[in-house]
Amino acid sequence: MGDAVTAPLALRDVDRHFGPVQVLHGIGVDLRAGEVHALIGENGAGKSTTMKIMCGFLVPTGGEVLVDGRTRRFADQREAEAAGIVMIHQEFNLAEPLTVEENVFLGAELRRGPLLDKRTMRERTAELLDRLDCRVPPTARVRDLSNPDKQMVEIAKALRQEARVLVMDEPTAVLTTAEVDTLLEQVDRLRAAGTAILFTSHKLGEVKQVADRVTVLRDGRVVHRGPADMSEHAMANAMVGRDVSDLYPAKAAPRGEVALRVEELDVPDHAADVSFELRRGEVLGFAGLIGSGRTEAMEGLVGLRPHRGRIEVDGRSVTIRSPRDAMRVGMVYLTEDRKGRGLLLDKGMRENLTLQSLPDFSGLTVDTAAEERALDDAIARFDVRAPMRDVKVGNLSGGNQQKLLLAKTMLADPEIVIIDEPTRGIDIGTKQQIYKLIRELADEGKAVIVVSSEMQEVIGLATRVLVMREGRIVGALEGDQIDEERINGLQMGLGRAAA
Amino acid sequence: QETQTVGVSIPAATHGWAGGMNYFAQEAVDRLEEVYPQLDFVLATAGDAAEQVSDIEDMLATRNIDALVVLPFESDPLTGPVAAVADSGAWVTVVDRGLSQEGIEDLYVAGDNPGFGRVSGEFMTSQMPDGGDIVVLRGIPTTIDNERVEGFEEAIDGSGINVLAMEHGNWNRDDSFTVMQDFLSRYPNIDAVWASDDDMAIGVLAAIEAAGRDDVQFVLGGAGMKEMIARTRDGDPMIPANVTYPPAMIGTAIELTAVGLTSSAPVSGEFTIGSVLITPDNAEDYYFPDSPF
Amino acid sequence: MTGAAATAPQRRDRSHSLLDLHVLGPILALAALILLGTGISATNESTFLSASNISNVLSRSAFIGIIAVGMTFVITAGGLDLSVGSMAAFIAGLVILTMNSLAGTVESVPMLVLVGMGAALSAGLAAGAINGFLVTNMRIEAFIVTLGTMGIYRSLVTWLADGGTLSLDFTLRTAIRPIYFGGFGWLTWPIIVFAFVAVLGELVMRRTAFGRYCAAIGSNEQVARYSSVNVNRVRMATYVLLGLLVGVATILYVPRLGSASPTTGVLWELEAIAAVIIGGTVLKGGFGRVWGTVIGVLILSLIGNILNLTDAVSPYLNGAIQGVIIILAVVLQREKKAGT
Amino acid sequence: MTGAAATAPQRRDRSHSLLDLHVLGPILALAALILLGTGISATNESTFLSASNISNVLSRSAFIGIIAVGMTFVITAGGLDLSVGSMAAFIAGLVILTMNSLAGTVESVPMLVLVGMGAALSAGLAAGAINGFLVTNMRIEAFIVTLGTMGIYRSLVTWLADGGTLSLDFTLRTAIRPIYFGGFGWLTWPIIVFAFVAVLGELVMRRTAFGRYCAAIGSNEQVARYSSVNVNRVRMATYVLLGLLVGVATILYVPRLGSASPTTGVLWELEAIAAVIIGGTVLKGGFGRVWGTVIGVLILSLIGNILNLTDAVSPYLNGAIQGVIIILAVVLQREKKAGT
Ligand SMILES: Nc1ncnc2c1ncn2[C@@H]1O[C@H](COP(=O)(O)OP(=O)(O)OP(=O)(O)O)[C@@H](O)[C@H]1O
Ligand SMILES: Nc1ncnc2c1ncn2[C@@H]1O[C@H](COP(=O)(O)OP(=O)(O)OP(=O)(O)O)[C@@H](O)[C@H]1O
Ligand SMILES: [Mg+2]
Ligand SMILES: [Mg+2]
Repeated sequence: MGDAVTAPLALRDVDRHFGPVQVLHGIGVDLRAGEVHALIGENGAGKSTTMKIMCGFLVPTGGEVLVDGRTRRFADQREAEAAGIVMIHQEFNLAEPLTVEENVFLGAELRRGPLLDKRTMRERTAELLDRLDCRVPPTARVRDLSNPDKQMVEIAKALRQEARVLVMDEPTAVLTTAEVDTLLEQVDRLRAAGTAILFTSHKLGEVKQVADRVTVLRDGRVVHRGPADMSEHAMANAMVGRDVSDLYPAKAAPRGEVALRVEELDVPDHAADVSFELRRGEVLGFAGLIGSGRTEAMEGLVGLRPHRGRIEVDGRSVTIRSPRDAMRVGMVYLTEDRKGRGLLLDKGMRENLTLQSLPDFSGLTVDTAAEERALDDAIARFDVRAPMRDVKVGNLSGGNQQKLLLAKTMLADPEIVIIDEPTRGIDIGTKQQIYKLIRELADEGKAVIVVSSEMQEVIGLATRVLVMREGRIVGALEGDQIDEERINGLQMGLGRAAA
Repeated sequence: QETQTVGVSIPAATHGWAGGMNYFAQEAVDRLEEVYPQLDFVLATAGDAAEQVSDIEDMLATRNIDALVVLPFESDPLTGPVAAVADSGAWVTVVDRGLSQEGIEDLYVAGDNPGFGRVSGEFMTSQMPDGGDIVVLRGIPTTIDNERVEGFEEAIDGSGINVLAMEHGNWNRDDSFTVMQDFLSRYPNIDAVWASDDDMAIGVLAAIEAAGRDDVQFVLGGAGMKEMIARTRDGDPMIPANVTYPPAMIGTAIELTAVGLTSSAPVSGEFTIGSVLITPDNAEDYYFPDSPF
Repeated sequence: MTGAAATAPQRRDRSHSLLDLHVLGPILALAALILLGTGISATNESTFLSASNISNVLSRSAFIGIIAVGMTFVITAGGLDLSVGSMAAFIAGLVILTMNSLAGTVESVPMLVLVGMGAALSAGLAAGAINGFLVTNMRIEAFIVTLGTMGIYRSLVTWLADGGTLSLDFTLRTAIRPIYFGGFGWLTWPIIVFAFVAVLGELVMRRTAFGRYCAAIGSNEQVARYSSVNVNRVRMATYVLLGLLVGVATILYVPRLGSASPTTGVLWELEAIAAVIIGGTVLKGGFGRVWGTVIGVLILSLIGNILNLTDAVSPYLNGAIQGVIIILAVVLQREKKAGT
Repeated sequence: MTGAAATAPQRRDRSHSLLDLHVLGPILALAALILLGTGISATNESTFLSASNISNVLSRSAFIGIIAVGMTFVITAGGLDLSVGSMAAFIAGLVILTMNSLAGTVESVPMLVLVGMGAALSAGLAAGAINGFLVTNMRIEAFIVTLGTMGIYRSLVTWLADGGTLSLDFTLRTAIRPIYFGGFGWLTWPIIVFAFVAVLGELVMRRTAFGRYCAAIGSNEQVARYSSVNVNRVRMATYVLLGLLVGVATILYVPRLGSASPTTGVLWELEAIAAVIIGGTVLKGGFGRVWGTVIGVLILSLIGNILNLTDAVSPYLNGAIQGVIIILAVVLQREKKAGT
């Protein structure tokens, strides 16, 4: 594609303020038909804001949006959509009580006369999901879906619209490797069909794999623009502005006593016969495909779901019926669903940070000064970047929300930490810091479980890996055994390693 | 002997007088069920006219009633349904308020709302021959209340009595207390109060007492609540009189209906239970210590 | 895409049994009530299952029922309307005044009836639009808007009636009585209209884009907005629809009693909302079920009817029995749901 | 971490102007009403700003006010309670019966009064716990639970009073009158208790973990649950607190007229909820403001007071004026918010 073709969608010198804070400074991007353009940058760099401006969800405070070379001011997203511009949001944008089909066709229902043509919509939804290798029935309620499935529904919804311009804000953050591949196949297909695609991801491997051109943002400014032939390392450095190497810290051999022993844990309908031991100083990885029941098993373990089985903490048998019970024995779980279960989006950072450990901050009344100090610490330790200190958490960038969630969990000072998808949506620079932090926790003698769908993460962090499949542990890997091939084989049911 | 069913349909106990009426209805039903084993009673209370119509429909459709005693919530809406009962051949007794059409009922035990207002007004004029400033508390906005107030206004017309203000106290102690407090704030001098109901009179008296005002010479309630009659009898200067509107009339009506059904005694016709002025002289005759009202 | 397709979990079919129990909840409660009624009427000579009793119960359910169908849409879309009872009273008053005042000039009774119906529908539409406007355009909490208009309409009807009762001209009343009492045998007009509204409502809720938009808005306004749904227009439409249905209910109400007073329609709003919730619609919005509402209305009417069958309970305690049954009806439903 | 300090946001640099206007909303509405009252009382000889009138208005606001403070917690935590009015009536009836029945045996009046207070508080606690149990443990929609208990308590008090009025023994009544009418001059006990409850409520809402938890649960129950908050216990506590405060309100109510009847406390629930919403608490939960509620209560009482001070409007239209002012009070607040 040459420059002869006018860009179907472009930004020129776009600024954007939120109140007194300017988050975008003179952004210029242009998308070309039949090309995948990657927008990368640290958390809070302004990627989502840029994308929202392109798709009419936000108006720029300066500069202009060009459609086919002509200046357009979208009054709202509907006008952008009418111009063939469609966006997949970073956060789920689905009506939970509605079914998959209802969500996919929301706002663009097919009708026969005055009535809905449900059959055709269902068929088309099924087709779209099939294309994404997603096995969810169109009549399932979105509320009942797992995160990856929800993301697939989002993508199906966007594909349904046959857009000229498709803007995807971290579509792969909640997907597992296999699903990412499916998605990227679809991206290839759309590119071939002439769609202009803007894509963002913190997984630079994907960027490398799919993008034709790259724009790098830092602190709301474009710092690099060019073809995607740069190395991942170069991308990372451009984003962060310093040299990022050695993403994963060195592993230390687990020492310590058994901190947690789980025997025959059953979470009805989701996981069965889950048994394992966790030592102090150990980072235990849980790998598996979607629906393998890792999340549910962990939720059962901390009392968020009804469960059966024996649990011992530090050699003492304990009964855990609620997260409170779990916290009492020093065990804390960090949810994979930061928006729905992790953070109060309409509250500030301080309230969110201390919600779990509030008893530590309150005698008769809550000690707000101590809370503020804790917030200072958290901001420094986890590099939370907020436009203003009293911002509503819902207005933080996705990655910064995740950092706050981590900070909230760590504030409870747990002995046993269960982290579900710890770095979902976190930029590579911060990822490095979080990995270091997990390492440090282990070094301090805490016991850590990392549930992650990013195989590299499991491999890079864990001293031992358990692989789950269909609600059961199908294998354990240790030391040098931990590699992509073995994990893949196990999680797909191709082999069984001795536990 | 075959059992016969008597339906009794009355408004629910949403204010003091209605409460008394509910009590007397229940009491009459309990008593008469003992006396007349061959009679079966159905008592239904309704919160509004539509519900009362439903009750009457139910009695006709499911209980096949042989007689109906009804105290209509409102006259107009009840006329058709009660006529339907009469058409089914059942005996109909209407209490307190007449229906909009004549000749439907077999027995009419009537209260006299305009008369209630008139008697009250006449007492006011007799107490204040030189006129004076009064305030008036009205009941729940209904035709009954309108009739009473009209009767009262006619009676004081030209007497020099000046009505400073009227507000709805809804036949409710709390509401009348509030309204009276505000009247007392608003008017530095009030000679007397027509509370038009004993429940409202209680609220009014409490407000006056709390304000420590001595310009108000007396309060005239109504309907003959036993505590108030006792105070009149005992010569309480604040409550020099009362005007009857006996809730017990429902009991009388039920009893007469029972007699009419079970015997050949002629009980049809019209009985008007007039409103009587109670003063310390005759208070003893109207004091029924066992009544709840 | 390697072998993922093979190992990915199969298209999961939700286990239907649990869902069904949730669906069955209100139906079970209704069935239990009907059994209770039949049982009671067997012990005395009353006739609970007679055509005339059933016809009575269904006919009188029609007012609340029709309103509750509209309320289902409002609640599904995350709204609330407390004003429907006094709105009905006010519209009834207006209709009566209109018909009375025209009775002198317009000769033809059918013409007059049509004018009355027109008045009811347009007043309902206007009242609904006012509520809708205040909620959507002025962005005031629906609870406050409709609490306010509830007071306003109630006052207006009291004022129109001068504190007393507004009554339809006697001749007119006889002429329009068949609108409530007529029909095909026990199948009276109110029953027919209610059935029609209910079926249509269910259709609209389940089979039209409008129904979907209501659920979407109620579950997450932002999502609906991001999906190109005109949130304000849909929300407005729910209030207007409800207003219209209040108008329809009034058309059936006026012929029944031929009058309107300050006590007309008191607490209908609570009854309508209760019916909606008993039927399984979620009070906070996002999920609505018109047929459930119909069952909810029937449950509420039957409670009153059954209490009239027996002297076993003091009339003072009717309200308590009603309360217990309402809670039980919902427990039945929730207990099953708890299984999920 | 490296550049964190540099990019970390500065402390507190909120733009106060917008926030303040939203906060000012209810206060402005209250001020406007006071001005209106003063204006009206200037045109006739009434004394709106007199100590006695102010004392009257404040004292009588106390019942609803104390209940509304409790309601603020329930609503903030995403709940609702429609039963408070009839709960108050029922408790008042219980207290009167208890005191009357003990009057024969217990000699000391202070002792009796204490027993009465104890009865009110424990009944309130129990009633609140029942609502809470049904909502949390049985997981029934709060609207339905409290609609049910509303009917139940109303029926029970009607039944206790045999449809009529329950009255306190005359000597007892005189003895306890000062609980309502006494105090320090115009500063009567109800005002003192109301102020105390309000200040304490504001403190609890803003400064304690409990208040935080209420807001968290109302904002997103799942998040609260995942954050180790004992959701059921907190929610239960809001209902119990409300029940207790209904008990407190009853302790002040009974001495006023010494009676309870089926009409006691009718519509208090609506008034309390309206006060809460006017005060800026969000009906769907997640954000609550006790001081706003206090202002809401005062606004509602003042409307009635002012209408009683003037003949300008027909008493039939009082309800309409009330409705308009309620809506306006909230418009004032929302208009400003729209600016954000
Ligand atoms: N509505 C809003 N109000 C105030 N600040 C906002 C709002 N929306 C975004 N911001 C701020 O703008 C900045 C850019 O956010 P944006 O979401 O664009 O980041 P991002 O590059 O997408 O980050 P991430 O990788 O974490 O998703 C952040 O500091 C964010 O807090
Ligand atoms: N037996 C089952 N019946 C019905 N639904 C199931 C069953 N097993 C799993 N699911 C659904 O599949 C989803 C499983 O996702 P879950 O989050 O447990 O998987 P995971 O292993 O944690 O993977 P990830 O975290 O990557 O999603 C759940 O949302 C659950 O509703
Ligand atoms: Mg983003
Ligand atoms: Mg998971």
